[in-house]
Amino acid sequence: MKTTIRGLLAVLATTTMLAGIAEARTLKWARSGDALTLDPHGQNEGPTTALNNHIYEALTERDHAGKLGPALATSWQVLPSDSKVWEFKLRPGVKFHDGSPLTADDVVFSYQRAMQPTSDFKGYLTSVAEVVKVDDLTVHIKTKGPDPLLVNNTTSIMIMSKAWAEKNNATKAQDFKNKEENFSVRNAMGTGPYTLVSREPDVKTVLKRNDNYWGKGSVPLEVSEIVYTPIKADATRVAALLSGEVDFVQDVPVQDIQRLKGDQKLRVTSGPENRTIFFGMDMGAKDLKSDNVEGKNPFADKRVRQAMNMAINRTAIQRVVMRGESVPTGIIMPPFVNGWTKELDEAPPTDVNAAKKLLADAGYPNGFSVTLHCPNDRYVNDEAICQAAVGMWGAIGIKVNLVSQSKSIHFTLIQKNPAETEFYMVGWGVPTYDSHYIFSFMYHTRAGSLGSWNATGYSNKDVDAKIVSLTSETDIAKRNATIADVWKTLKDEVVYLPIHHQALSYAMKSNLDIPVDVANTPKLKSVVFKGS
Amino acid sequence: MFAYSIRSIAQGLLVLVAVAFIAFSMFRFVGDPVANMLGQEATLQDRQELSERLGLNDPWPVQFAQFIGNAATGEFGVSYRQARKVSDLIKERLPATVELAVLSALVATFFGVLLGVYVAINRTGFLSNAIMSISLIGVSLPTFLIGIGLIYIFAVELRWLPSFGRGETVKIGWWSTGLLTESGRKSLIMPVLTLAFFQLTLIMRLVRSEMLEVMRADFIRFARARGLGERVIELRHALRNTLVPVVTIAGLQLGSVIAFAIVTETVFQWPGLGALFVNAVQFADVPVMAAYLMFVAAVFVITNLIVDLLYFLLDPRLRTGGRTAKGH
Amino acid sequence: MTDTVPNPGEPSRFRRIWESDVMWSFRHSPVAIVSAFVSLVMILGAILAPLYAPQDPFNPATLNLMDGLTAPGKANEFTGKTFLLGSDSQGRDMFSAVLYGTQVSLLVGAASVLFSLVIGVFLGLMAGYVGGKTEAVIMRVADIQLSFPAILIALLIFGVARGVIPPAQQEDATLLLLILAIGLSNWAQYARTVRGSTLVEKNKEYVQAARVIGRSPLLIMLKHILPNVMGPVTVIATINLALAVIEEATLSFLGVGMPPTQPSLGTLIRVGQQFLFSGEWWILLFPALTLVILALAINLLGDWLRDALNPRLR
Amino acid sequence: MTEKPVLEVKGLTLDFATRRGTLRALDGVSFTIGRGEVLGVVGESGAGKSLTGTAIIGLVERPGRITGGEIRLNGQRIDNLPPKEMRAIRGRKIGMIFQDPLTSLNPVFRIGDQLTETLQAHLPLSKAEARQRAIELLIEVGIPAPEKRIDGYPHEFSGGMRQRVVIALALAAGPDLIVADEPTTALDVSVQAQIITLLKRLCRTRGTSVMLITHDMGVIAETADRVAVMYAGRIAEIGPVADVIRHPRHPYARGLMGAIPALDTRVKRLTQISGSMPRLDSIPKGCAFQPRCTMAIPRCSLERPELVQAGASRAACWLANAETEVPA
Repeated sequence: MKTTIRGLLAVLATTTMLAGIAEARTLKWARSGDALTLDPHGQNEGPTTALNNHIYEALTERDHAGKLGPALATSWQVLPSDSKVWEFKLRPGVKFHDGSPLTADDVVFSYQRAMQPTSDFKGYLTSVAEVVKVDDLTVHIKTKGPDPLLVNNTTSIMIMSKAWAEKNNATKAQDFKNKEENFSVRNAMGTGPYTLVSREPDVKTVLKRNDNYWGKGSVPLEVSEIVYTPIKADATRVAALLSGEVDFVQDVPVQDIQRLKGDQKLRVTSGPENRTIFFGMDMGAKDLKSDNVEGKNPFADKRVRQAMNMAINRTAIQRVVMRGESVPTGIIMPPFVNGWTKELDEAPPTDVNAAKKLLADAGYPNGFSVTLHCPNDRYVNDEAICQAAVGMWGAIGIKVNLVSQSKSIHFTLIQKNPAETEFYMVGWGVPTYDSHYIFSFMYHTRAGSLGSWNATGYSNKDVDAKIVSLTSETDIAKRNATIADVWKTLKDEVVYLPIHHQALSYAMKSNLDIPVDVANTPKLKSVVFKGS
Repeated sequence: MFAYSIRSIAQGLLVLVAVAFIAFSMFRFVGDPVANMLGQEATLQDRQELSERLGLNDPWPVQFAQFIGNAATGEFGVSYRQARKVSDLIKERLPATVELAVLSALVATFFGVLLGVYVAINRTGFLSNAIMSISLIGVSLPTFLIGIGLIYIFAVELRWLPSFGRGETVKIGWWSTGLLTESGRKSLIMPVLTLAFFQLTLIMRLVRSEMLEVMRADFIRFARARGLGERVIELRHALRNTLVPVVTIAGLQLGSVIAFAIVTETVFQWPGLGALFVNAVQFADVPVMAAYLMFVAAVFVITNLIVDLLYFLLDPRLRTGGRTAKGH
Repeated sequence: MTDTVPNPGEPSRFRRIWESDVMWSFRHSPVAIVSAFVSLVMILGAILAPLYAPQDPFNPATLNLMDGLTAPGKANEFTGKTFLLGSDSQGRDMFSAVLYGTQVSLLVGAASVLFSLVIGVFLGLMAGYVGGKTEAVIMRVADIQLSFPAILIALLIFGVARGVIPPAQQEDATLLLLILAIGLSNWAQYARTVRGSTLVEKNKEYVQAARVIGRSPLLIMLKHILPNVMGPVTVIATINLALAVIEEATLSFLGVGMPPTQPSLGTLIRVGQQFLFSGEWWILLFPALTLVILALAINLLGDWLRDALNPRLR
Repeated sequence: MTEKPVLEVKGLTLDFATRRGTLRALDGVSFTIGRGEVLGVVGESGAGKSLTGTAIIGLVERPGRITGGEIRLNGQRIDNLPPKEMRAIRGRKIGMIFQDPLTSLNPVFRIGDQLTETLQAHLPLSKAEARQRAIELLIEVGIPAPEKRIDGYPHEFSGGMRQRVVIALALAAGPDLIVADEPTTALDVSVQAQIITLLKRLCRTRGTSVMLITHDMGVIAETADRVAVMYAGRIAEIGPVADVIRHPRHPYARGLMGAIPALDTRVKRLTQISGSMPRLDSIPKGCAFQPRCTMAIPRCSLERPELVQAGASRAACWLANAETEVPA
C-alpha cells in the first residue's frame, strides 16, 4: 500500500513536471559580453563559463550562493587509505545529449584534456598527477601531494563525451592563444540541461531544453529555450529590457537599478559578487617616473600608503558611485574566501586630518603628484571610482593624474615586467574560494609563475615562504592559521588600498526571480516562472 | 575610356596598398594582443611564447609582406579574440552592414534629392524654410544622440520598434537578410534612419545649392526662352545637370556611411562590421581591425570606379571628349 | 566699347563695400543675428568661465563626492548644497562642467579648424601653383581623405598616437591629439577650394608678368590669391568648427576623447548617457543641449555667411 | 510702316528694388518693330539693351520688376500676362538667342531632344513628326548630315555650329519676333559673319522680325533696318540705320558712330567719348549723358529731353534739331 501511494505520487509528480516541461517558454538572456568559445577547456573566463555551464557540467557545482554540491558526481572523498587520492562516485543514468551514457572514461578523458598544455584550465589541476577509472562509475584523481582542497577546483572542469570528441577530432583542448579552432569551439555536446541549437558569436546563441536531463524532477527546468544575446552598450541593454525584447539582463548598470526596480513589470535581484576592487601602487621602485618627487619613492613609505588609505571615503563611493551596490572593505579578499574575517574586512575610518599629518610626517607636507591608471570597461563604474578617489587624494594634497583606458590596454601595463604603471586599479575574483589564490597572484614576489599580478614591487621573503607552504599543508587548522598570519602582515603593510566588494544586480521580467550568482554564472535550469 | 579605367584601377590598387600599410603599421603599435589572449593567470614565459608564435617578434617588413600577401587572397588570419578566421567573421557580418548601409544610402539619396529639389524650387516657402532649419539641426545633432533619442522614444517609451539587433534573419546561401521577416524589417527602421539622417541632410543641401547654381545657367534661361514649362525645366534640365555632382558626392559618401555605421551599430547593437570593429579595437584584435580598414578602403575604391562609370552615363561630355571636355 | 572694369588701384574701397554688403545682409537676417548672438554668448561664456563659474570642475580636489547626483535647484540630501543645473555622479556642478566643457570643445574645435585651415590652404596653394606630380599627389590624397569619413581618420590617427606616446603622457597629450586628429581629417576641403582659385589666378596676366619680372611667385600667390579665397575659406571654417565640435563629441562618445577629469561636452554626454534611464536626466540633457545649440548656432552662422558671400544662391 | 507693328514698346520702365533703394534700370523706353524688320539695339554694357530684350520675352528676374509702360505683341499686351500664358508666347511667338552658344544648350541632352521638346511644347506634333521637323530645321540652319548630328550632344559641335543649333531652336516654333542678344560676340571672328548672314536670311524668308542687340556697330550697319541707341536705361536716338550712322543727332550716338570700324578707323577713334556711363544709383537729373557731353547747355542738367523727331530719326537731345557741326 505504502509503495503504491508513493508510486502514485511519483507518477503524479512526474506528470505535473512533464506538463510544466511541455509548455514552451523562451527566456531571452542578455549581458554585456559573449562567451569567447564553446570549448569547455578553451577559456577560463566568466561569461564563457556562464554560457558553457548550460551545456556542459562538472563533477560538482556551486549554487548561486557559492555552496558546493554534487553534479555529475554524487559523492566524493579523500581515500582514508591514501591522502593523495580523491575518489568520485559518478551519478548513474546520466546521458549525453546524443543519448550515450556518461561513464568514467569520459571523466578521465575530460580531465586529461583539461590538463593539456593548450587548455586554459590546467591551472586548476596543477596538483593532479593522474586521473584513473576504477569502474564505470568511479574515478580516482591522484594528486602529487596531499591536496585537501582539490574538490573546490572540480567545479570548473567540465565533462565532455570522449566518443564525441574523438569522432569530431576535438580531443585536444582548443589552443585559444594560438588562434586555433576545433570542432568544439562552435559545437557543443554535454550532459547539461540545455543543448546547442545555433550560435553566432557576438550576436546570438540559441539553446534548447534537454528533455532527457538527469536533473529533471529535481530542478524546475521550466525554460524550454534560451536565446542568449550579448548587448555591449549599457543603455541599449537596459532599453532592451525596458522595451520587453529581453527577459533577463546581467551586468545591470548600478544607476539604472532604481528605475528598473520602479518598473512594475520588472524585478531586480542583487547580491555580492566574489570580487574585490582595489588600488595597487609601486612601492618597490627606487624612484617613481610619474611623480614630482626627485630621488625617492613616496609609495615606499608606509605612512604615505596609510594616509592614502585613510583619505578614501568608502562610504561616499558606495553611496554615490555604486548607489549602495557594493560593500566597503579594508581587505582585498571577498567574504566568500577561506581566510576572510570581519576584523580583516574592516577599513580604517576616513580621516583627512590624520592623513595629512601622516603625509607631513613622511616628509610630504604639500603632497606630491603621481599618475593613476584605471580601466574604463571592466568593473562596475571603474572609471567613476577612480575619479572619486582622485578627488579624495586631492583633498590631502596628493595630485593624481588619472589615465583611464580600455581593459585591453590597462591590464598590459600591470602584467608587463617591469610593470608600466606605478599606480593602478584592479579587481580580483577568487574562483577557488581560498586565500592562497590571492596570495600567490597578488602578494608573492614576482618570480616565474608566482606574483604575476603583483606590480607593487612588494617582496617579503617570510610571506613568500608561508605562501608556498600553504600548497602542501594538509592540516586545515594549521593552514588556516598561516593564512590568518599572512593576512595580518599584509594588511598592516598596506600593500593595496582596498575599496569594496563588488555587488551584482540582475534585472528581469517580474515573472522571473533569478538570484544573483556569486560567481556571476547564473544557472537558468533553476528558473521558475511565476504567476502562471 | 578603357585606358582611363585601367588608370583608375591602378590608382585604386595603390590606395589599397597605402591603406594596408597604415592598417598594418598602426595596429602593430596599438594594444597588446598577448595580454588579451592570455587569462589572468598567464606567466611571463607564456607571454613570450605566444608573441613568438604570433610572429610578433619578426621584423616589421616581414610582417607587412606577409600581411599584404594574405590580404590579397582575402586572408587576414585568425581573430585574436574569437579564434576564428577573420574572413569568416567578415562574411558573417557583411550582410548586416551592407543591408544597413545600402538602405541608408538609398533612403538618404532618395529623400535627399527629393527634398533638395523641393527646397530649391520653392526657395521661400514656409515648408522649405522648415526643411532647411530641420536639416541644420540634423547636421548639428551627433549621430549617437539621434540614435539614443530614437531608442528612448520608439523602443522604451512607445515600444513600437525593437531597440537593438537585426530581429529574425533568413539565410540565403551564406547571406543573411532581415528584409524577409517582419521583425527584421522593423529592426532596420531606426538604425537606417539614424544612419541616413546626416547623409540625407548633406545630399539635400548639396542638391539645393547645385540646383540653384544650375538654375542660373544660361541653358536654363534659354530653355525658359524657348517656352518650356517651369516643371520641365526644373525636373528635366536642371535636375539632370545637378545629378552629376550629386552622384559623385553621394557615391563617395558610401564610404562615409559605412564608417558612420560604427557609431550607429554601436548604439543599436547591430551585428555588422562596425560593431565588429569597435569590439576589435577594444580587444586590440589586430587582424579584424586590419581587415575592416581594408574593407573600407576596398569600398572606397569600388565606389570610386562606379562613380566614374556613372559619370560616363550621366555626362555625355565625358563619353567622347574624355575628362578634359570643356564644361559649362 | 569703353572699359568699365573698376579701377584696380582701390582695393580698400572694394573691400569696404564688400564688408558693408555682408554687414547689410547681417543686419537684415534675424537668424544670423540670433545665431551670432548665441555663438558669442556661448564662446564668451566659456572663455570667461573661470571668472564666474561656481566651481573648477577640472580640479578633482574641489569636488565632494557626497554632493553627487543632486537635481537642478534642489538641495543635496547629505550636504544640503544646491546646484543650478544639478550635479553629476562625482559631485561636479553641472553648470560649471558645461561651461568648462564648452571651453574645451571650442578650444579643440577652433584649434583643429585653424590647423586644418593652415595645412589645407598651404597644400591647396602648392597643388594649384606647382602643378604636375605634386598636384596629382596632393589632390589624390585629398580625394581619399574626403571619401574616408573624418571620424574614421581621426580614430586611426588617435590609434597611432596612442601606440606611439607612452601611456603616462597620454592624458596631457589628449587635447593636442584631438586637435591633431580632427585637424588632419578635415584639411582636404580647404585644399580643394584654394587649389581651384589658384588655378584660375595662376594664369592671369599679372601673375605671369610677375613671374617674368622674377618676383617670388609664391609671395604673389599669397598676396593675390589668399584674399580671393578668404570668403569660401571662412565659410568652410565656420561650418567645420561646428563639425569639429561634433566630431570631438563623437570621438569622446566612442571613448577616445577627453578624459572625464577634464570633460569636454562630448565626454559629459558620454558620461551622462549612462544616466538616460536612471532619472538623473540633467547629467545628459544640459551638455547635450549645449552641444546641439552651439553646433546649430555656428552652423546657422556659417550657412548665412555662405549665402551672404555668395548672394546669387539666395 | 502702314502695317501694324509686330512689337510695340511704350514707356517701358524697369526697376530693381535693392536695399539701398530702387534703381531704375529702364526709364521710359519706347520703340516699335515692324513685320520683317530688323531693329538693331546698341549701347555700352549696362545701358539696358539686354534688359529690354529680357523684358520683352518676360524673363526679368528678381529683384527686377516692370513698373511702368507696356509691351504689345501684335497688338496684344504681353507684359502683364500670367506666367502660363506668357510661357506659351515664349518660343512660339518670340524666340530668343543668347550670347554664348556654348552655354545656351543643355550639355546633357542630345540636341535633337532639345529641338523636339521645344517643338512639342508649342506645336501639336508627334514625336516622329517633331523629329522630322527638327531635321528640317537643322538643314535650314546649315548643319551638315543632320540625320546623324541630331543625336549628337552639344559638346560635339563647334561654337558656330552650336549657335546655328540655337538659332534653329529659337526659330523652331516659327515666332514672329526673334530677340537676338549679342548672338555673335562669343564666336570666332571668322564665323561671326556667317551666323549674322544666316540669321538675316532665315528671318527674311520667314518674315520674322528681329531685335538685334549688339555693341558692334558694324553688324548693325550690315544687318539692321533701323537702330536704337541706348544710354543709361533710355533710348538716346532711334531711326533708320543709314540716317543714324550718317547723321547722328544725339552727341552720344555721334560718339558711338565714331567707333564704327571703318577704313579711317584711326582718325575716328579720337572721337571716342571720355568718361564712363553713370552707375544706376547716380544717374544725374536731366539728361543722363550731360556730364560727359561736350555740348551740354545749362538746360541739360535741369530738364530731361524727350525723343523728338530730327530728320528721319528721333533723338532725345535738346540740341537734336540744332544744326551743329560735328566737331571733328
